[in-house]
Amino acid sequence: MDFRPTQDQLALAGAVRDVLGKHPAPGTPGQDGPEPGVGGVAGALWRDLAELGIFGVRVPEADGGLGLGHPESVHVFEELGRSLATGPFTATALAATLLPEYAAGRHRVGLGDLTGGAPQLLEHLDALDALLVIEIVDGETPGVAGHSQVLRVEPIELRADAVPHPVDPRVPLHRLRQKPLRGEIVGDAGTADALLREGALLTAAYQVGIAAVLTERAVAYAKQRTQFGRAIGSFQAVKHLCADMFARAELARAAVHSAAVQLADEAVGSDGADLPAAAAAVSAAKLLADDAAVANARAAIQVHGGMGCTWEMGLHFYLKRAWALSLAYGRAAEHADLISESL
Amino acid sequence: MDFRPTQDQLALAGAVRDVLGKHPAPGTPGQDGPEPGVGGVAGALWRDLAELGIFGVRVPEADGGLGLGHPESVHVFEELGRSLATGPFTATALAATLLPEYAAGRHRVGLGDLTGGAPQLLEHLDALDALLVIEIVDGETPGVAGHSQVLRVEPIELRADAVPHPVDPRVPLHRLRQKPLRGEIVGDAGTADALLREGALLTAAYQVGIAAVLTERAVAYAKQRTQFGRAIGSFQAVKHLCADMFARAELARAAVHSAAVQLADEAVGSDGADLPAAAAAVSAAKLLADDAAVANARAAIQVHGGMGCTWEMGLHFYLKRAWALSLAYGRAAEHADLISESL
Amino acid sequence: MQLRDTPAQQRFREELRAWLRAVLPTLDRQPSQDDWPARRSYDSHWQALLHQAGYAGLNWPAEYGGRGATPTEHLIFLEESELAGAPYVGVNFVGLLHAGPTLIAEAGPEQRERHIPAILRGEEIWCQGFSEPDAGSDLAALRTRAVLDSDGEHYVVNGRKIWTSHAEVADFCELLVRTGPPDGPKHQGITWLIMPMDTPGLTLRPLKTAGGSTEFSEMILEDVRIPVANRVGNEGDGWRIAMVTFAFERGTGFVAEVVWARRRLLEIAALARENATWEDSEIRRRIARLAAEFDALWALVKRNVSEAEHSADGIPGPGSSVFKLRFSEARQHLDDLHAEVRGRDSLAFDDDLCTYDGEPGYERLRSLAYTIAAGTSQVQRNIIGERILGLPKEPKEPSAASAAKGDGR
Amino acid sequence: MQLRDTPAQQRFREELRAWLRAVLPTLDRQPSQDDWPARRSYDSHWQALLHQAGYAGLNWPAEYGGRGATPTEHLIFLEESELAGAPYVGVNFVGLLHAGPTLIAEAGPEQRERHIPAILRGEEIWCQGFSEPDAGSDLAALRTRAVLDSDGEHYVVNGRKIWTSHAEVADFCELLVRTGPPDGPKHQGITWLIMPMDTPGLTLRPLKTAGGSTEFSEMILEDVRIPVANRVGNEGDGWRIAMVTFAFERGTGFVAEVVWARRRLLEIAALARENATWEDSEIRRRIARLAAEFDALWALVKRNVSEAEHSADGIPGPGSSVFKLRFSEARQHLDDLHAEVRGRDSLAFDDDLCTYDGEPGYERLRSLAYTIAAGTSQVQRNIIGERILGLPKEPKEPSAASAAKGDGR
Repeated sequence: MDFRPTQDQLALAGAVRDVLGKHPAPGTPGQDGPEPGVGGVAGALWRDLAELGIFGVRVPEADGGLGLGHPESVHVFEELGRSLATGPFTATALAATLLPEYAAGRHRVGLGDLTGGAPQLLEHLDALDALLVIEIVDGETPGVAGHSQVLRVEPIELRADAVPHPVDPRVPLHRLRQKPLRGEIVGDAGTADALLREGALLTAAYQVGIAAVLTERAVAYAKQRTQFGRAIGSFQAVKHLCADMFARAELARAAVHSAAVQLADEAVGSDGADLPAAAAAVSAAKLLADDAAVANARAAIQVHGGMGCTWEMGLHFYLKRAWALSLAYGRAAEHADLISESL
Repeated sequence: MDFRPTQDQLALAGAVRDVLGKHPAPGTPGQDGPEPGVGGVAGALWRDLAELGIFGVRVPEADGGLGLGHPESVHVFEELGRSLATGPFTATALAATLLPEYAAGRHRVGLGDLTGGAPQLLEHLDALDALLVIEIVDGETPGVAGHSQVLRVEPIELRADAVPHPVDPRVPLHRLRQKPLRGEIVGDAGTADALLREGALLTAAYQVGIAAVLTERAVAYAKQRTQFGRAIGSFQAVKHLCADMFARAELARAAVHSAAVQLADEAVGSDGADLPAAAAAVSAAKLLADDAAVANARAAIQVHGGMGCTWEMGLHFYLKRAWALSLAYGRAAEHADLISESL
Repeated sequence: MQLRDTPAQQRFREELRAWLRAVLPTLDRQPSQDDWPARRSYDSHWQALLHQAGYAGLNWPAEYGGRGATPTEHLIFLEESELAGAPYVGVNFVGLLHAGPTLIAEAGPEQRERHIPAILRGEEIWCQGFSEPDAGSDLAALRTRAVLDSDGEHYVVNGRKIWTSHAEVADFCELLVRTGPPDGPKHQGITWLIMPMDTPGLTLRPLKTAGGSTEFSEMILEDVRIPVANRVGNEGDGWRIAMVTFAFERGTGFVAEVVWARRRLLEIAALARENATWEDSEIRRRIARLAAEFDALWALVKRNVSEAEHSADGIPGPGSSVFKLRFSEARQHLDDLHAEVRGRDSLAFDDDLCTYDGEPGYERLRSLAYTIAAGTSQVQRNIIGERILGLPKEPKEPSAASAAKGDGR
Repeated sequence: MQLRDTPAQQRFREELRAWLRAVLPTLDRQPSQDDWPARRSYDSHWQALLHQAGYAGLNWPAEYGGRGATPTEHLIFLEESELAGAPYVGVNFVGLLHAGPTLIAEAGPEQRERHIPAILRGEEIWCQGFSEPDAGSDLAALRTRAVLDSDGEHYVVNGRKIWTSHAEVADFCELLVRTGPPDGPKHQGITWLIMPMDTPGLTLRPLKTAGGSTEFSEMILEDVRIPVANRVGNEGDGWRIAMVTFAFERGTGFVAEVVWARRRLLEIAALARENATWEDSEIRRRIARLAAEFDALWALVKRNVSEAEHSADGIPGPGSSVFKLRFSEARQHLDDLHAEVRGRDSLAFDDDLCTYDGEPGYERLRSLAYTIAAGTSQVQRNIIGERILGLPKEPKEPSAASAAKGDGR
């Protein structure tokens, strides 16, 4: 056992962080606030990340990927979360595990999960080159009907309405009008489950990035801001808010790393690997990471006081993204239900 | 509208407090800790309280009661909670509303609710002169079977085993072995509901007393105890624990008073009275009061630090009683379900 | 201990209901969030209607044009107005809830004459110039300097104010300035001035909130000349005068919101039944627990009002900190719960509802400020701990001459 | 980043499992809660077995009779022992986890020779004399006085110690005393002494806990004479020496408990399925959320252990405060949840289970101390805030010469 990140993992994360540092997102320190609607996919950032190979982290080298695993993926996605980068990163990386042609990041791939009854909102639709859709098979085909499958759909053929005002102004949303969809079947129920599971893991890693960077921002502000003749971070009420933020981020990260390792062990069929346990670990990670991101965004705003509620301080961008991601790849309650099945 | 307690209500509460002050319960300030098992019904205290008329608060004067209402009852029961008095106070007061012969407090009456599936534990059984039991009517009697009714049972005829180690050592418990029970039918389903509703209200009032007195004890300790050269109550971490305790007790008391007034208005059929609303108010009161008592007991222990966990400091007696009362006359989840039906 | 109206209160309530029923249908649709001139016009119209009907300055003394209503009547007014869906106080907030009461208590006869009737008729809009970038929770640390000009008739004011609501449409500003030395005792040396908003040297910079609206402004004051005649009270007495104002704000600022929250909870329950999230006992009980919380908060309001009704000054005591603490947290839970019941619909603002009240996404973002504005939750806990429970204050920083009274934010 | 055993670790785990399978059935039933002589005898027997099998002092250096195992092997030992239901360290806790490591690090050769082998064999029981009635969170404020006798060969000690575990059966006590002036700098002037528990002048008063057991004692010291030869380290250096001990305690004290908590959670889930509370989605999800929390805590332990394995000193860093903070709260939630699932059964202690481990009512009461003992949750948050995040300390009370480092309890 050595649960520390490897030097290679840290180096990969560092490389991603360097690239992201060259394309700082609005609302992150030093950036002026954008107008609503600014965001979406930044072409230059996407190209630089593609060059690093982040969309093909888990794709075999022979297929043009980096040939690495889940533990490396979560390091990448924590960095994306730290910098609040927007774009269909998760879906494209998931698609590449299924269809290696996407490993190079030359296409932007979205993912829509139509298996629930919820209204379907698709992110970044206008910027997509391809869309994977997970749906329940209608009809009566034996052994398939009632199960889920993965379709590849041409985004341009979809009927969908742009949402005029998404809560997170940086990620464009479309509401799907059309069902059933036509497309090419690219995966069965097992593939669909694997995509959703890995999507939950990568989303959890992104949420950990949000939770961690907000801890740092809150701490920095608490050191610098004075009231009543003292740095506000010297007041226990503020100090303990920060301590709880740190604890949430640390615990969620440990859960994400543990889930990544367990899922990796399962994938390579190593000793003691156990898919139900790994799936429960992913659910635990998503549940804790969603909570860490949302709670830390609230706490960061509270530490910043009135300024925390302003557009220009940008903390709201983190909260809005954390809210949106909490509803992607399974909500906390759904993951709790999944965990309970494993007990 | 005048939501302040009246002078008469305050005087009644003061009289009860004076009597209780003459019979301080173990674990309350100034009292040495008792051995497990000490508690039960203190005869002298019971007689003094009976003399004040607290068992007949809501019984008409013509029937030997005080002829007052729910708002007076909750003042009395908050005082009982403050002093952590033990005895079948609630059940006897409930029985007196049904059978005025109990108004004078010459009998000790217990109450068992057998309508749920839970194992039946009866408090103070050995000290009881009578026992009311609420049960679901078996058989096929038209219009009655499947509904609840109230039986009066002779305690001495019951088969029940003494529980060797109740968690709250001050309140003896028996586990009922026998079912069905034989006794005299003294009330129908409506009576049963009314008893359970008023029982929840009085229990909530008792819990408010616990929550309030523990706030006072924690504050007193936080003022007197010094560490790091300061009274610990000057540290925000401790101060804010105390502030939250105070807020919980205040809010729960407001809920109890509001429920008492609404139930009183309903009982006298005054304008705007609304039984479902009053019932939901009682449920809200029980839910908030249970939380206030349990959370404040935990917080009081936390403020007292290591000493808070000792037998001799006696804070555990409050916590144990608060736990027990949380399971009496409906738990929080059951009351939440009742409230949800009113929404 | 009873909650029923007295016959007089019942009469008041019924007359008010009848008036609201008659007048509300005559109102236009609420203007959009950031159309400030339209909002001023809308709110002023409503205030004028209230004035005509005798409901303006409900709790103000009759001798100043108010109705001299009791705290309970005021509560009935707020409750019935909210239940009927009447407009909020809007841009008249500072005039009616802060500046007006302060002027009645502290201003000279000419100042009162000039402003009070105009505020009551909705003809004069006020804003507040208290907080500064470096004086938030620690308001007494404010540094906006006012120096008496050599003419002896004007203060020359320089500094920055922040969180000024409705500044774009305000006619006057209640301005706190430092007339004492910058390094003197901080609670002394503060002065309360009436600043006309058209005074040269004043620049407004809108401060956008997380919801994307411009509810607040920053005010930059550069050599702003304010007549000495506009001073309320004595030089250096501004802190005490401002505190009068705060007591009013804490008492009544949130009352209507409890009524709103209880109604919103019923909407959430209805939506949950509609979309079957109600089947989930966890959701259902969270709704129920919040219902219990808001009902208890409403009871707490009634107790506080009953106490105010029978107190000497009618001003709510520090007990309102308990209300503020619990309400602001419950309000945030309410908005989160609403989002949870709406599910993925909560990711888009509902443009059909996109006025400045009620759209659940905007409300959720707005509620972020509830645990911060008008005293953070941390400050409220300090107030409860120190003023109600008598716990000792924190030791002062040796170098700081001033009293530490809050947590600082 | 991987969690699998290395081949060597796997071998260690398998050998340990085999040994536990063989030896555990030979043990008697655990003695009852307050039968201290029986508990000493039971725990000493277990320690002797460990010693014979080469598992005593697992992580102690081999030159002092330990096994010199790595932190990961130590973790495996704790995990497998707990999974197999092996006895806890029991009355050997202070000797093995506090006093022993301190003696190895700081004592002289004769002191080591005298005590270390006896501790490892389970023949010598230690207790801890650190806390005092007025020195809890603020341990450095301790006031038990030690004055050098005129013979120059003994300290004469007077004072009161509190929270002393296993004092009734201990042979020695690690005692912190004040040798410096009472009003001097409080972290200086503290000395670490070995006190034989049969020294005249020592009175024990059992201190009953909320669960009714006598896990702790108060020690009253009246003119207790302790040889100067029993001093460990220099006079006045006791604070530093004691801090070495604490680092060990924070690191490993709770590891086995996480494994226990995860098993207990499965028992709760099984009970919930049996009594149908599982149908309630709220209960079911509370169980699931706690499972997530404990699994994450277990992952955090593994990360901390991995870091310790590759650090210079093998001592866990302040990161263990995160673990302590979250574990102690999760542990309390676990016991509450258990009571909720048990329903009214939770009102009675289960006499069939009434040993000192596992009975849910006792565990629930015992867990009250989790957020207090070994540094309250408030102190942990201070440690995280100040030592990890670098937030500034609170200002000192002007009159207090000493550093404020905790919240005080």
